[in-house]
Amino acid sequence: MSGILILLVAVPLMTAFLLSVTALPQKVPHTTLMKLRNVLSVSGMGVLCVILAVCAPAALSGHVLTYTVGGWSPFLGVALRLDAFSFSLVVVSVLVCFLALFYSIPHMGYMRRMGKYDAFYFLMVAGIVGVFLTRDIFNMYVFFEILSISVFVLITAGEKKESYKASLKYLILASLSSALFLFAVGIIYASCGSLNMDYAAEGMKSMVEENPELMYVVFTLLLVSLGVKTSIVPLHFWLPDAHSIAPTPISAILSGIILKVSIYAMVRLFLLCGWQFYSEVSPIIAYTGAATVAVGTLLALVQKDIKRMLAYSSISQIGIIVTGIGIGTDLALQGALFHVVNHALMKSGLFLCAGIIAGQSRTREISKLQMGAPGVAVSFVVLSLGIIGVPPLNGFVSKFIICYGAVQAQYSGLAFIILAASVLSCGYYFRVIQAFFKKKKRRKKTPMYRVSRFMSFPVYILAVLCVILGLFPLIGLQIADLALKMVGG
Amino acid sequence: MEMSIIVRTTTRFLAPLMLLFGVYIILTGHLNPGGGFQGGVILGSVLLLFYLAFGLREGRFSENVASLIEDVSALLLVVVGLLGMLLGKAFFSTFLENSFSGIFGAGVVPVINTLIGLKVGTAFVVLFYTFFKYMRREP
Amino acid sequence: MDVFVILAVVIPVLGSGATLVLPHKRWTALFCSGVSFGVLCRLIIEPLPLEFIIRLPMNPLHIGVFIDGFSLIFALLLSFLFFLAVVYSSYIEARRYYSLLLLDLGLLLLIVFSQELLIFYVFLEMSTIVTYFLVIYNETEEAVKAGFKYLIMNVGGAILILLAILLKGSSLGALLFVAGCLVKAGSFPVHVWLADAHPAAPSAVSALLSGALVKVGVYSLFRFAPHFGADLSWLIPVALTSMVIGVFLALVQSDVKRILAYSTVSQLGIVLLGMVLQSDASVSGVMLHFVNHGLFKALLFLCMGCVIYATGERNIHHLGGLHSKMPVTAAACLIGCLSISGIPPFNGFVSKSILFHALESPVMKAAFVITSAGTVASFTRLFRHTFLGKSGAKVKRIPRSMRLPLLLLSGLCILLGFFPGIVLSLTGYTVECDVWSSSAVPEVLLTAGLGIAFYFVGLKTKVILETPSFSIVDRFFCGCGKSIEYFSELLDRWLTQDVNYYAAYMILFLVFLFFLLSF
Amino acid sequence: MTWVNGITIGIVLVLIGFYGVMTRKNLIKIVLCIDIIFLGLILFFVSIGYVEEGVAPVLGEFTLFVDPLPQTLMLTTVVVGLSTTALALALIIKVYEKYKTLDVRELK
Repeated sequence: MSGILILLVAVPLMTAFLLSVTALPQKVPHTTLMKLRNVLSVSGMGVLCVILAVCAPAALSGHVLTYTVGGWSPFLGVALRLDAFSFSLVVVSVLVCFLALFYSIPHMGYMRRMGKYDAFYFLMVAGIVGVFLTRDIFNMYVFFEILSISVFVLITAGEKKESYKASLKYLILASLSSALFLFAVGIIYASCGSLNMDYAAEGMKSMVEENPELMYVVFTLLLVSLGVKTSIVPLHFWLPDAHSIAPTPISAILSGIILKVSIYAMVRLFLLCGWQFYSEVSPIIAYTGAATVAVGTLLALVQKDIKRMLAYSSISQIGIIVTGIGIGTDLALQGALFHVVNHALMKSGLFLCAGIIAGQSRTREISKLQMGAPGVAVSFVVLSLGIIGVPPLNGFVSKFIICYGAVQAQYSGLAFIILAASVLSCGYYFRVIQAFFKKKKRRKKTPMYRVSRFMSFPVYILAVLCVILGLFPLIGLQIADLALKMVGG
Repeated sequence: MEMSIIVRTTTRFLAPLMLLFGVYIILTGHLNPGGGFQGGVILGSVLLLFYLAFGLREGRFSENVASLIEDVSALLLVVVGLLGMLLGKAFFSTFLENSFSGIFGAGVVPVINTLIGLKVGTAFVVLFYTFFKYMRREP
Repeated sequence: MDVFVILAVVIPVLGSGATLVLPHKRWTALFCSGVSFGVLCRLIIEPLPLEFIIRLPMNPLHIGVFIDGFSLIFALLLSFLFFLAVVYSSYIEARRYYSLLLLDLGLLLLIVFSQELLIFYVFLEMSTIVTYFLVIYNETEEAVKAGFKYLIMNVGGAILILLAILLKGSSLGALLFVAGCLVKAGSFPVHVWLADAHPAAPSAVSALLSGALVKVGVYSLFRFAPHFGADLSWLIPVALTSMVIGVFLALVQSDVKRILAYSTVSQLGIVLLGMVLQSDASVSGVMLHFVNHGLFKALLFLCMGCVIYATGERNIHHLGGLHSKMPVTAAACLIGCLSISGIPPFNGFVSKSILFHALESPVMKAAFVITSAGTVASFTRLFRHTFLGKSGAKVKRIPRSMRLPLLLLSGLCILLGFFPGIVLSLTGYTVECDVWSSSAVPEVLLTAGLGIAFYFVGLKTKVILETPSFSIVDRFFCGCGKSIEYFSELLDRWLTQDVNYYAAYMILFLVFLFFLLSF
Repeated sequence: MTWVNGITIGIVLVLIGFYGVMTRKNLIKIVLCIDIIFLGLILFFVSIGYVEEGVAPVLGEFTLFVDPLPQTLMLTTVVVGLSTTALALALIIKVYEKYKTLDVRELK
């Protein structure tokens, strides 16, 4: 049964290669080619969902599926592992990628014909699923690279002038961060002899006693390298350009899922070096997280472009998650894990809504936006209420738990920052919502291009999911609690 | 814009040797240093040598064919990996090993190496083609 | 009997969904609010206090319902006012208006019935958001701006309450909770959103806003202050200033609705004062004034709504001489003005005199007298300028459904004037001092005379005519908003550099972290 | 001079690379410095597995052999470094085509 794990990574890879094969011959009449590619991509995702459904009962009931690739002993070889923590994140990412795929079928028609956009899309999905599953640090680095390279290409799918600049800036900073990550992996390997997380954990514990200096080096390297990928405050510079200029489905996945991948890696690796070392070091993570929340919210206040505003707001939300991780108590970690899932759903929904609305009002200026389809506007309101943390929705539940954990762990200053930030975020989100209500004379009767079902129905699903998770949060909280045990919390 | 006659004759003489050497590197990858990637690069460079020497006209080995081979070999690579699983062993495991020493001794490893070599070689060919297309476009 | 409570809450919430779907939306809205009001009346007979827990399936929070006399009265007032608002707003066609109204009713009832703090906060936040969408219903530039200010301050207040819940143990928690409730109640320092939200909202919504919603803050203070063990004595100066300042601001306003908004601020100051004193008489006075203020303030707002609907004019100087064209509205407005200024036969007189006798220190008595005199002055000015004097603007006919609530409310004002016992019997408090016989009546006449003297003195010295722009507090809040924006603009400009600096920041951060860790 | 070995030189190369990225203004030079960083890392990694008088563990009998694992890992890092650089250069071509400049200061 545990053989299925490798399929989780192999299936997207195969769909990627199949798609790049179909992208080639121009002789086949164009429309059938497009239909074929659509069918292929949707079925690829479908198979992925089926596999997840098959291994859902095992993962959710608490025991762990491991799989060693190539029959090598886990000490040397690459081991894959699926437990509640990685399972919940894989499910969320596959769901969001599936919905973004639906969104991109009509939206990016011209882009998919001529390029291997779909192939890179599925390479990215393989990279995401790969990072969530691997138990081997170096393999995590390789999947991170697969993920980043395919994202660099996907950012430029918009063929806009700034997209190349943004992608280049992201590439430079991301490759610097992976260099640091590799450096840390090297040190871990040199001191612990093995790259597998379980064996490395014992090595790290012994290392903490002998020379804590080396341990500090490894920790700072990991924090900075993953910090760049999660865009903590002093390292967040690439995020606004990359997220706002990328085409809508890609920016939805970028800020919804790919930030969470590095958060997942951060949780895994930090808890690797033992609980005692972690509690000694966690105040630093908490304070960096709080700084991220503050700076992210302040910068989001002044943005004129709706997507840039959403990008900055995901910086502040990531700050909240990092603060939750930094606080370190069980409750705060549980809240942080639940907020990871919530934010992934909410933020990708918001980006898809912003894409539709910006497309219909033909501008990305916040003040000039018009309410296109009422359904999309309502789901935009619901999702932004979730992000702000208004009670019935899931954002409130996880933010409240993190603040509650913060107060319990004598970090009440952090709770104050998080709540003050949510008031400010209410400010800039409602600046967008009120633009919908302002009566504006339509300049010329611009033909509102019809929002095809494919584009708006993912948004409705995400909004409904947020409301369900908000009204019945125990679903998410139990999984987060289970995940916490898996991580050794 | 072909090169001088000397370069053209030497390439005509050297190209098959380089191809042979590349194939050798790929096939004996598991015995002595070398392997799929390095051999593939050598195959790619053979084609580059041809273009430099004989001018940038697209021969029989056009870009579409190269890109097709690249994707097919990638697909086969994953399929071979999955084959290992069907036979009950783990993914990418060597399931054909037998007593022969030499090339066929290591079961599936040389197959994997050749596929990787093919993919990398054709990838380089496609890379060079795109650069030529870029250079040849009117400014 | 807990079925009735659930019924009273669930029907409006379901109704809000139904109005979006069913064809004749106004009738469904009427039906739902009417049924909810009826069910609550049915509850009067039940033995109070009522307590039970509703558990949600997969949700850690459980809704603990606790109903005693005070919350039942407040719930009755709420559902009655909402019913009248639905009857009144016949000229509004949009479906979302009715569904939002019903949703707001359901949420407010849940607030009134909730027992624990967290559940109270949850519904408070939801009702703030729903009211925001009601306030900006007119979609004019001014309405949207006022709505934005309303939202930011109320969400800020709610976040203060959330912080208080988190820091429940410490004394800071009590301070934050009281501050949050003050923001919600719109007392002096944070009354700014009240003054802007009322003129911008449709008249039925502004009637609800000042009649019921603003009282949620005071109610939550009454209900949850003991949880924090907070001594509210430091609130007295705040209540006094908001009483006096509210009245004087009301005196100088030109917009009709703004006058009523500022008078709400002062009336709430009175209620707050009574609440803080915690003596038996003052609490009974507070409860009575709660209901009375709800009734006559809603009456006044609806009258002004009719005036604005008929003449389309809001500025008090352009109105005049409407008594002949709109006799019903004029009569209702007269009753409202008299009862708010506490003239004997009406309900305002009863609760104000109870409160007056409950005050101890001379300072409070003086402030109370000044406030009621100021109220008399501002409402004579309001009535004189709109209904008496030369007949100016042409008048549009008011539909019958807008006149019905006026009659109902003025009837109730008179009824409660004569028999205040009806309300107080529910809460178990009794009306100690027999109001009619004692010295109350001459005192009231004295304050009324003082008020009218205020009015004429003000008229002579031209203070009342042109309105000095007295909005220091308003500029303070907009100012800090602008400064946050300016600071983040600065931050944004400073942070965008080129890639070299970003790489440099990365390395500096690395080195900084390492040194931070090793020492 | 016992501490001058593969590891320290690798670290020095990484630092040189970082210095280059921080100070150079031309985009192509920045990409090249990133390559230097990756080369430094590969040297650092390979020299981790170094064993005195070790022999490469390929065919033939041997007792003391150099740890092969870092070398296999470095195969992948080489490929990753190559593809990142190729992508970066392609992007630089496009940036030059659109912005007509390679100086970092203009690309705020």
